[in-house]
Amino acid sequence: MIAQIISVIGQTALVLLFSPLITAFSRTIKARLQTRRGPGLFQPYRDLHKLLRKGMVIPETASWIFTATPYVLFATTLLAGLLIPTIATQAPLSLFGGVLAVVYLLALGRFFLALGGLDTGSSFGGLGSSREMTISAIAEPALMLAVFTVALGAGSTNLSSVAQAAVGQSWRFLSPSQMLAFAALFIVLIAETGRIPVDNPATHLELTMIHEAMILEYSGPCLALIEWSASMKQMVLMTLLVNVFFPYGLSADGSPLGMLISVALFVFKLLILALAVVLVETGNAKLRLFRVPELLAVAFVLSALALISTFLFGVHGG
Amino acid sequence: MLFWQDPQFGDRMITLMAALVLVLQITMVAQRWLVTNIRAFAIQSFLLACIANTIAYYNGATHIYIAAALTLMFKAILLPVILQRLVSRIEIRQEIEPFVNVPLSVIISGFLTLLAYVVAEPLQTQAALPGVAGLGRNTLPVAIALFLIGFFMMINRRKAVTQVLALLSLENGLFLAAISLTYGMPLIVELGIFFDVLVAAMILAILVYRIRETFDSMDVSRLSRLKG
Amino acid sequence: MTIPLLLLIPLAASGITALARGRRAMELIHLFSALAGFTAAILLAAEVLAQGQASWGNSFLFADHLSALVVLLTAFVYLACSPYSIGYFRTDQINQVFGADEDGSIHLAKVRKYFVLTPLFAFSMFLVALSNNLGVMWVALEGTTLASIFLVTFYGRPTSLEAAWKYAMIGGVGLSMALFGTILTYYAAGQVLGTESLNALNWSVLAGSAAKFDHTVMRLAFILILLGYGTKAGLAPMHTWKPDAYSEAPAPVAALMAAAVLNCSLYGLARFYVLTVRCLGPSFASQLLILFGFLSIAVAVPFILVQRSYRRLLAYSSIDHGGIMVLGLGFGGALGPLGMLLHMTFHSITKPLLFFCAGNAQQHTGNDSLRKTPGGLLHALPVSGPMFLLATLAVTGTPPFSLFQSEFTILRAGFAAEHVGLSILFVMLLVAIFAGFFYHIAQLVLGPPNDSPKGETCRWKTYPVISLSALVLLLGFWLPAPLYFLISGAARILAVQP
Amino acid sequence: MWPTRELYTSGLLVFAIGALGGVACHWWARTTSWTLRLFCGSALSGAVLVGGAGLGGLLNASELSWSLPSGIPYLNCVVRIDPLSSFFLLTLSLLAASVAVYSFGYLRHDTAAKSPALSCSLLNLLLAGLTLVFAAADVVFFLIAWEVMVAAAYFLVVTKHEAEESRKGGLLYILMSRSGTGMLFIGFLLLASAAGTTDFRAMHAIGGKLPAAAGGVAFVLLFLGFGVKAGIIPLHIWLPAAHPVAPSNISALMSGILIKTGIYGMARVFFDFYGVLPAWAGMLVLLVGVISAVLGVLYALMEHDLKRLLAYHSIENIGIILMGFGAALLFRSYGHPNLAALALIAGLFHTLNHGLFKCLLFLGAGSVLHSTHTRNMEEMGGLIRRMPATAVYFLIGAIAISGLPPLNGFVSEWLTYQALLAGFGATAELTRVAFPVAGALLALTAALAAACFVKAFGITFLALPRSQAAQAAREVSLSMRGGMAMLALACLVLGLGASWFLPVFDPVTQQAFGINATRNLATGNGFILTAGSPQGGSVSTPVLALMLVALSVIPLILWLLWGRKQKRSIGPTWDCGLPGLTADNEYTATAFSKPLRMIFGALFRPRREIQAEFEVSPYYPKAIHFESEIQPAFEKHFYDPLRDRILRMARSMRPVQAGSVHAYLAYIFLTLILLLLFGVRG
Repeated sequence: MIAQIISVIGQTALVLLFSPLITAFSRTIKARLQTRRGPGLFQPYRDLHKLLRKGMVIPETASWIFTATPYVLFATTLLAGLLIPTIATQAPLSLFGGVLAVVYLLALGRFFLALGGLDTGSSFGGLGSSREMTISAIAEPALMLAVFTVALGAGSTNLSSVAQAAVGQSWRFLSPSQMLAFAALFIVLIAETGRIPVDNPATHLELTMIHEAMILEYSGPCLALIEWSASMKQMVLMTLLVNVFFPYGLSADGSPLGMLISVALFVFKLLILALAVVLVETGNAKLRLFRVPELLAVAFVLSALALISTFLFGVHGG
Repeated sequence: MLFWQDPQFGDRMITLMAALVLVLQITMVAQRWLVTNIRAFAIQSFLLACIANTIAYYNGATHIYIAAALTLMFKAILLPVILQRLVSRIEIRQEIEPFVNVPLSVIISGFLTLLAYVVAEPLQTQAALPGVAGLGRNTLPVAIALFLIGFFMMINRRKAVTQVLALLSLENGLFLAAISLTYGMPLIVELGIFFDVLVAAMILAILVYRIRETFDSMDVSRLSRLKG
Repeated sequence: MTIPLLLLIPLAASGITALARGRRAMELIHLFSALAGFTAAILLAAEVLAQGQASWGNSFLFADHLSALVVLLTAFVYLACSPYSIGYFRTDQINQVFGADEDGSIHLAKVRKYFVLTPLFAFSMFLVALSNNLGVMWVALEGTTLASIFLVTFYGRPTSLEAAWKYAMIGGVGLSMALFGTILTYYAAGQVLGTESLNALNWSVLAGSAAKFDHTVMRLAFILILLGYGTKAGLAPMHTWKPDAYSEAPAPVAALMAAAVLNCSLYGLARFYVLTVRCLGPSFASQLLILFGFLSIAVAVPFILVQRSYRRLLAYSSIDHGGIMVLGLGFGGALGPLGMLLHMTFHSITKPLLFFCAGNAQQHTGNDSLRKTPGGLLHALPVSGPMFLLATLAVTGTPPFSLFQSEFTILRAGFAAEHVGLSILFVMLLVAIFAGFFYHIAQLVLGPPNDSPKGETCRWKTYPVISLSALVLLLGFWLPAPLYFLISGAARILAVQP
Repeated sequence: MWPTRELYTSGLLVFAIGALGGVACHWWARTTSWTLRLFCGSALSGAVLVGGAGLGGLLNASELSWSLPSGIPYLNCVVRIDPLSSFFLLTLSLLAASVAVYSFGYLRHDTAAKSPALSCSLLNLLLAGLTLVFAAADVVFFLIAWEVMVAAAYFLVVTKHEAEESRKGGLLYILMSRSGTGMLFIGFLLLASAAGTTDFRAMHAIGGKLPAAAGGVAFVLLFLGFGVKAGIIPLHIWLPAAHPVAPSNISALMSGILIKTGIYGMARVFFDFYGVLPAWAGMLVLLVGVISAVLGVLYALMEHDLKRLLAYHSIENIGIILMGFGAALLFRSYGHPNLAALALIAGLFHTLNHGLFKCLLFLGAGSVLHSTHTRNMEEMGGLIRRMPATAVYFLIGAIAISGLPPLNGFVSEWLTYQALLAGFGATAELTRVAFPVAGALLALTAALAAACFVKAFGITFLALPRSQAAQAAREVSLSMRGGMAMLALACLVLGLGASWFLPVFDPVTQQAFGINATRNLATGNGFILTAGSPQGGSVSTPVLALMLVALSVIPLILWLLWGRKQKRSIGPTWDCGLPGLTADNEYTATAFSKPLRMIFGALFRPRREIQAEFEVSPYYPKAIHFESEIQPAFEKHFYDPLRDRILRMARSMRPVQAGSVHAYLAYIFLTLILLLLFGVRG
């Protein structure tokens, strides 16, 4: 029981504290690739600290939904983070919700975020909400199909079980179904976290904004929570990707040494993935909004292919 | 035994008269003049009365005499007279304008007669009713032919009066069947039928008259406002 | 003694009405005769239920369950029509449909015609059901036509004349065929029984020995009877006079024709059906009945779907229901005739309601067009409007209304007789009929109020509608046991084994 | 001994009294708030009694049947309360009770309903019909109850028959219904002819006794027949036409429970009348479910009529339920009763859940309509300030229907996912691929539903009012809020307490497959819901909810640490420098769904028309007229041509009756000739 509580607190701390770092890392690498210096790895922490201490302006048109949204978003994203295995195969709350719960918790947060966008009454908010809901909706089948393909291999939707099953089989990720599912999930990751070519988190250009348009009216602590949640969401999805497909180093027994190795490996894997995302971001231009479905359709086809190759080559063998 | 008491003779006579009736029916089909038509109908009815009498005589069935008398009175005399007076009173054109031209009508009548024979053929071999002289059993095809041709005439005639006439000649076929097959229906039925036919004829006459009044025409093919 | 009484009542009513002076006296006599007739019919039904059958005058008149049922239904329709007709013609006078009529003499003459002819009409219908002799039955059926022709021309419009002419011509040909069939049956019977006895055409005698009749003659006879009485019942393709006559006759007359004459003609057909099945076995008659029943239902469909007049709509519904009854008889077995007779009973109670509602609507708007009437009848006629819709649901066989039960019984008979494909088609046609019928009537009844004045002025017109609606609704949940015994007894007569 | 039988009968009686009393009051024009209270009270107490009966049936777990007194000699009014019936009776009672509470305030203030007494009467009649439908155990009796229900609903739909839309909706409803009933006629009769009786009790697993072809035909007909009522695509067209025009309390009942009679019928047929069905049957149901779900939600997204939007969502949810049923059928075909039970439970639980939140949403929409007098979302907005309670209830409903945790919609969708996932391992060949694909499409459906309800809630309740009517809206009366509160509470309770509730389905699965499935579905003192197998997925809504609350403490602490002293100020929304933000600046419902309209353009085939009026230069338009609509594919490509073809054929028959007496005589003549030629010789 105590161990359970400790692991919950530990993972909470990990998700809370580590997630801005990934964002910072991505930004820095991206800046470097663009031959800029970048703001440094601690800039997100400084931003959050500053925002949390600021006052805030609430639009006169907004209702309680507007103010409640950051809290809901924060809580759901964080909770989703507690359901995925990060450094140990056994995620602290994995028994209380599997991958479906993760996806739906994120959806709950998004639901409120979109409502918050609409609540301001400005056309930017509505624009952002509309696009956000659209893109997440069409990303959903690809995400789910890929997740299912993985879950079928493990015979469970519980992420800890999935990770455990993956740990047991070395070189499993080389099977075609796993590769295809990974590729599909990678595209979904880019869409869900709002990266180029789907969305550009650094822009405030009204024609292309998605995420930023929704949160245009937020300021102060609310904005801090939202930014923080965005980082956490990114980390949650990335963790999902790396630990499901490359579960190497996940500690199964919880020994201190194992933990240490797995932390190091976990950080390493995440940073590699972040690097991959940044490379994609840098190598591509932003797509027109109505080209995004095509990208996500590719993701869906990939995950469907993954499923079919599971069917063709068998759940475990392939 | 006198020759007219021989049932064989009666049978011949009946066959002959039935044939004449049929010929008259076809004549009506071929005829173009209304008054001639009415007269042909009168003669046809008269011949039917004669057939009825003959059968009554040979079978000693008194109630057929009544039927014969009624036929003679109403169909051969009264109805033709009424119709003729109606025709002269409402001054309709005398010529019948059939839908199908005369030669074709006659050919169709021929086919209908043939059909009647085909239909009645299996009945020809039947035994006569027990206890009566087997007279005029072969008149059933004639009766059916009368019926069919009468029916055809109803379809082929434009004027209200001619349709009534066709209906009446069609009923003559029934009468022939009734007396030759079954030697008359039970008397009460017979009387009832006559009463009905009489009332029907009167009603039809009234209707004809009112159609003439209302539409200024006897052409019932123009009565087509009620559709769908 | 109830049998002659039953026949005497309408005859006497007709005679007295002919001599009566004022309108009120005629109305009173009419009402009284209808009541007395219905009472007598109930007494007859009770007698039949108690003793199995009733007869009078050396079996000249004869009633078994089937006759008693038809008599009861006829008397009922007559009873339902009588108060309604009073209100109907009073409204006619108010509306001045017969033109300027200062002292009311024209109207009185017209109304006298109705009050004299209708009891005669009823008399012939009673006689159809009560006569044992098939020839007399034919005479009586012809009598119904004769009595009703001048009721069809009642309004003296050119169209009513046209309708009457078609009615007379087609009816005349039809009944001639029926007579031919009757003669042939007599012939077939005579071969077996001899012509000596007057009873040779008595059904009760024929039914006993029909098995020995000549097959070819009976075949021919049944074809002619089917076409003949089918014409009178309005089976397709002999149905063509129906829409014309029903739409031109005054509403109570149309109700009598649709609900009562139909039963009488089918009654005649059923009597011959029994003889034919006894003689030839079930398949010949069944096939023909199914063919014509089905054709009737099918023919009604397009005309119900695309229809401009609601009176004609009701006529096509009548054709459809005649077809359903014949189909039930054709399906045979134990359930088919039961379904047919249940259907006959329920139809006789529902149809008048429909005609009354239609009549009220027509008198209110002055036409029976489905196109000219802008809808919203509900506002103008707060009783007849909604009841029209209710009656429409009832007559299209919507549960809980009773016609559903009978249609379902017939459908079960169809499945029992392994006519599965036909039954499926039957259901499809029923759905199509419902669609057309309900669409038209809903368009008529519902909708925003228009500027026409509020109707329902005459209680004589609304009370029959209300009481019949209550009865129709009640029948959906409660069928009196004696009535059911009567119906099932009658069905046993028709469920013959060869 | 629980008096199930007495409760049921008295409930029915109370409804009947309410129905008759309402008519009587209408007739004598004595409608006061007192009578209204009486008749809504009868609906409420009837609902409670029937609920008691349903509870009794589930507790008793064995079936109980008896005959109601029948006035018709050949009609056996058998009533049977078995677990399946009980479950639906329970659902009915929950919804009916809250609708009854809501109706009191709704009918009292609804100016459009001319006769509240008549509406009450029909409401009671509808409830009586529903009560009978769920328990009738004889084909004829069932069909009678069925059509009583349809008729009552029809008359309720056309309450406001002065409006063309209302008449059309009603007509479409009753015509489609009737076509469905026709299919039921044949399907039932095929089954009954195999059973030799129309009694349901003798028809258990009777489908197997029919020849394969007949059994298949009966199955398809019954599926489609009940499908019309349930609103499966492509038989759904009446739903978006009829539900919006009905009074809102009735829309709620229609979407909540009336269309569930179709589901009840399917459950009865699939799991009672048929034994093991061939795999194609399950595939058919699954396929129809998927299509209905996806297309239903896509059409819903395109609506800006609040009630039509909800109606399309009913189609979607019926699809989700059918996914469960289809999976259950397939599992049974492949011999996995445990999984079949899981899928059936998923379907049935979603039936209940959808009933609850859809009823809630319709009541919410009714309240909005009641206050703003419009169903057009483009004229709403800002209602959260004016109708705060309604907004909260609607939000709860919206979260639940979007399948978001921790409410009840999430739980049943989660169960459906689990069932679908299990299908891959449990079936063979192509069938196994269908399952995950169906799951992915379920995910798409759920995500689109969430998008749709962001729109529905956001455009309706948030930001600035878009019209005078929305500006003037006021919160609805206490009883209306009470009705909604009951349902919102039920959504919450069933969401959090799902694992304790699920044993309710044990008798049902016992009846259908002979097993008690829910024993495996809950672990950890019932706190955790599992997919039935130890290594399968698990979820715990209470823990998730608890954790959500606990985790919100973190930002609160942060705020207490730093932000507490900072000032919160209210300011205008950024308006791009234009003078003042007005409702014109707001995103509209149409705009919100525009991206999806374009993405699924192949399906919607949108048409738009822009007309600009300008005075000086085309760059400065004075007014722009914008019109956009989507093509209702099924209406346009199937139903309209079908109707036109039928009418054209009917019209082409008119010359048959062209008025010529000669032609009429010729018909008879030809018939006679033909019969003489072919009939006489035999």
